[in-house]
Amino acid sequence: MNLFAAISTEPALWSPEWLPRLPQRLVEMLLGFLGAPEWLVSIAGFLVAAGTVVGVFLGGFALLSLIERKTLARIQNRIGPNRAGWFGILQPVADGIKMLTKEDIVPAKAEKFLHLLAPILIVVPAILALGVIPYGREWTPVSLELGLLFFFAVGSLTELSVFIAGWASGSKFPMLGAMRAISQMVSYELPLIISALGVVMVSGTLSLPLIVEQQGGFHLGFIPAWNLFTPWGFFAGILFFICSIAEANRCPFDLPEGESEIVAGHMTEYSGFKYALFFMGEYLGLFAISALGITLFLGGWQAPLPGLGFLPSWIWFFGKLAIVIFMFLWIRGTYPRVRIDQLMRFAWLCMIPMALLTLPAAGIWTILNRDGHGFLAWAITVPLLLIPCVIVTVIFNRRLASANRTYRFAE
Amino acid sequence: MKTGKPTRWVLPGLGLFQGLAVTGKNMVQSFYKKERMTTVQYPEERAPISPNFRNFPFLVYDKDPKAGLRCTACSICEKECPPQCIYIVLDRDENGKSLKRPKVFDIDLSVCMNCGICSEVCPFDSIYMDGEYELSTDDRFGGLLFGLDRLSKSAEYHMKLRPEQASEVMARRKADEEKKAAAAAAKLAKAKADAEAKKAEAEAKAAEGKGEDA
Amino acid sequence: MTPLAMMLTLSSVLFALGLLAVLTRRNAILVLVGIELMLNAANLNFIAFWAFDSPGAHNAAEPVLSGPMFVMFSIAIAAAEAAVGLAIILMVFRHTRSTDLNKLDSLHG
Amino acid sequence: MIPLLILSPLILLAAIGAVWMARPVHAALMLALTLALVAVLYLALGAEFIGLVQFAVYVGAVAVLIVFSLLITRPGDEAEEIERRPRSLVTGLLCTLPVMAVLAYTAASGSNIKLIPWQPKLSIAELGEVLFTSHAPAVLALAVLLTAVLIGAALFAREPDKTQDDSSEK
Repeated sequence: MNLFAAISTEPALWSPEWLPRLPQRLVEMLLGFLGAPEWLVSIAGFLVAAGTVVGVFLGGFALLSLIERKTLARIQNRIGPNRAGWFGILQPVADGIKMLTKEDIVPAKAEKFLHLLAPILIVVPAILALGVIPYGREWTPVSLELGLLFFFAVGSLTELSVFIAGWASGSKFPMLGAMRAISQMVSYELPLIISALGVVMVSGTLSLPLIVEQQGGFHLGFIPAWNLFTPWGFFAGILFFICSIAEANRCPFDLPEGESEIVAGHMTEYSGFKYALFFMGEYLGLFAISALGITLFLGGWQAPLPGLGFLPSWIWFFGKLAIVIFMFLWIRGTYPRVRIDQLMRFAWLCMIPMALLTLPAAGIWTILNRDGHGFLAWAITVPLLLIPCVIVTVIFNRRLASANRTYRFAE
Repeated sequence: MKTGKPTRWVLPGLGLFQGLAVTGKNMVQSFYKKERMTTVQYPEERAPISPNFRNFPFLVYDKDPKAGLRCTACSICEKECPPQCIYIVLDRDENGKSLKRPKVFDIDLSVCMNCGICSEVCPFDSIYMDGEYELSTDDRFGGLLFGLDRLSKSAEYHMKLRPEQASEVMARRKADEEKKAAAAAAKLAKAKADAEAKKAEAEAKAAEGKGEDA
Repeated sequence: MTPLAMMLTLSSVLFALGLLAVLTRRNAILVLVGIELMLNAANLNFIAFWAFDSPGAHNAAEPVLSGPMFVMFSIAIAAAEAAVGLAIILMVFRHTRSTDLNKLDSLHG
Repeated sequence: MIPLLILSPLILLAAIGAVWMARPVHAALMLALTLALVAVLYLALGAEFIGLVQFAVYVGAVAVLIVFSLLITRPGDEAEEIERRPRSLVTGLLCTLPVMAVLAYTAASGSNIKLIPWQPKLSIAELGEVLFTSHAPAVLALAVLLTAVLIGAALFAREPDKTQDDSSEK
C-alpha cells in the first residue's frame, strides 16, 4: 500500500528539529529493545505519533479558548477571565470541569443513537485532517501522497455530521441551524477547494510536505518564495482565508450558531460533554484549516527570513499558526454578523468567480516564469486578477449587498 | 438604492480596514491606557453608586436600636405598599395599651419592588430607601424575609448614605423638637405662673384671713 | 472463489439492491438513492477489473488507467445526475406538495 | 483479499439498510455509509485517488444533497410505508431476483478467465496526463455537461417568480 509514502531520513535523535517526534522514537526504541514484533512496534509508533498531534492540539484548544476570551475582552476594553489561577490560566480547566459535571440531556423526541453519534463525527474529521499537515521539516504525522485530497475528503464529513446533529435533536432550532450550516458550508467549500487548486497546479503535487518544500528559498535574497507573494497566490490566499472563516463557522459568518437568532444552531439540544465535543471539533477544525492555509500559501514551516534557519522549523509553523488564529480573533472582534442572503450571494457571485480566475492566472504565471518572462508574468496576471476583483467588489457594494430585504409582516 | 443623500465614492472594502484599525487600537491601548478600561474588579473594588440609587427600605433609629426606633407602627406604609410586602404587628403592654412601636416589622425582599412609596408616605421620617445591592442569598425563604433586626439602621447610617435628605430630616426633626420643647416650656412656665398666681392668691387670702382674725 | 469473482458478486448484489429500491420505494428522493447504489455497483466492477487483472499486460497499446478513468467520469456524471434529479424533484414538490411518485398521476402540471 | 472479506458484508448490510429503512433520512444516512465503505474498499484495493474522490463527492456532496432535499420536502409518514412494504417487496423481488441471478451467474462463470495479477498502483501524475491528453475530448464534454447541469439546476431550483405564480408560495 503506497498510501503511506514515507519520507524518512534517519536524523540525530536529540536535535530540536526532532523534538516533536521524540516520544514516538522513544517508544519504538523501547519496544524494539524489549523484543516486540515489528508490526507492534510500528503500530505503537503510529499511535504515539498520533497522540503527540492530538495532545498538542488539545492543549492548543484549551489555550485558545482562554486566549480568545482574553483577546475579545481587550478589543472591548475589558480584562477578560482573570479569576481562575494566575491571569486566568486555569480557566480552561474550570470550564472543562463545569462541562464534564453538567447533566447530559437528551430530548424526548431525539434519535438517541444519532444524537450521540453527531458530536463524535464532528471531532473525528478534524483530528484526521490534522494528521496530514507537515508541522516541521521532520514532523509530518502521516505523509500522504494525496494529502490535500485527503484533507478535503475528510473535511466534507463535517457537513453530514452537522446535519445529523441538527436532525437527530428533533427540534426546530437545531434543524434550522443545520440547514443554514449545510448551505453555507457547501457554498464556501467550492471556492475553498478551487483556490487551493491553483497551488496544486503550480506545484504539480497533492502531497503537502512537497508543496511546502517547493516554497523554500527567497526572491531577491529576502522575500520568501511563498505562494502568497505571487499575484495569483495573493488573491487565492485571501479567498482561502475568507472561505476558511465561513467553513470554521466564525464571525462574521457564524450564522449557523448565531446566538441572537437561533439559540445555538445545531448545538442547541446538546449539553455537558457532548457540547464540549462540538466546541472542541470547532476549534480543531479551525486549527486544521488554518494549518492547511499556512501550508498552501504561507510556506508551512519555512522561515520567513534568510538566516533564521537555526530555529527548529516547527517553531515557525506554530508562530504562523498563532498569527493566523489571531487574525480570526481580530476579525471576530470587529465585524458584525452578515445576513444569510448576503452570505450566499457573496459566495456565489464574488468568491466563486474570483476563485475560478486564480486558476488561469496561476497557469499563465507558471508558464511565463518557466520560460523566463518574469516581468511579463507580473504584467499579465496582476491586471487579470485586479480588474475583475475591483469590478466585482464595486458591483457587489453598489447593487447586491444593499438589496433591500422584503418584510412580510412588519410595517 | 435611493437614499436621497449624494453618495461620495469611497474605495470599496475600505470600511473593513477602518473597522480593523479601530478594534486594533482598542486592543493595544487597553494594555497601557488605564482610563480606557471600563470595568471594575467587583468584589475588591466597587463602582461608586449614584446618590439617586434607591434599592430597599430600611428603618431609622436614633441612638438606641430598640427604644430609639422612629417607627410608631402606624401601618400607613403597610397599607400603601403596592405589592403588600410589609407586615407590621403593633407592640402592646400587658394591659393591651399601645406602646407606639412595632413588635414585628417584616419586609419580603422577594416581593418588594423598590418603588419607595413607603418612604414617601411615612409621617414619622422612619422608613427610607437603602443603597444596598448585595442582597442575594442561598436561603430563599428565611434569607429573603427581612425582620426588624436587619431593617433597623442608625440615623448616622442614613446621614452617611444620603447626607442631603438626612440633614434636612434632622433639621426638621430638631426644629419640631425645639418647638415642642418650647411649647412644653411655655406650658410649664404658664403652669408655674398659674401656680404662683394661685399661691399668691392663697397667700393673699390667708393674709386677709389672718388680718380678719387679728 | 477468486477475489475478482467476489467483487463481481458483491457488485451484482449491490446492483440488485439498488434496483429493488428503485422498484419499491415511493418517495422520489429514495428512488434516487437506489440509482446511486446501482451506479456504485457499476463503479465497483471497473475498479475490480483494474485491480485484479494487470492492465496493459494483455495488450501493450491499451491505456493502463481505463478502469479508474471510467470511474472518475462516472462519479462526476453521477454527481451531476444527482444535482439535476434533486432539482427536478424539488420543482415537482413545489407544484404538488408531495414527492410521492404514486400521487404524480396527473398530466395537468 | 482480507479487506474485501471484511468490507463486503458491511457494504451489503449498509446497502440493505439504505433499501429497507422506513424513515427516509435513515435510508439516506445508510446510503452515505454504504458509499463511504465503498470508498474504503477502493482505498484498500490500491485506488487511493478514486477512493478519496468517491468520499469527497458522494459523502460530502451527493449524500448531503439528498438529506438536504429530504429536509426541504418533508416526506410523508412511515407508518403507511411499513404497512405497504411486504406487498411491494414481493413484486420487487420478483423483478430483482432474475436480474441478480443473471449477474451473479455471469460473475461466477467469469472466474475461469486467465488473470495476470499485479500490484495495483494508481499514479495521479500519470492519471492527470492521460486525462488531459488522450481523454481530453471526454473531459471537455464533461465540462460542458457540468456547466449545463449547474445552470439547469439553478434554473430548476430557483424560486418561481412571485408575480406570476403566487399559489406555490407557502
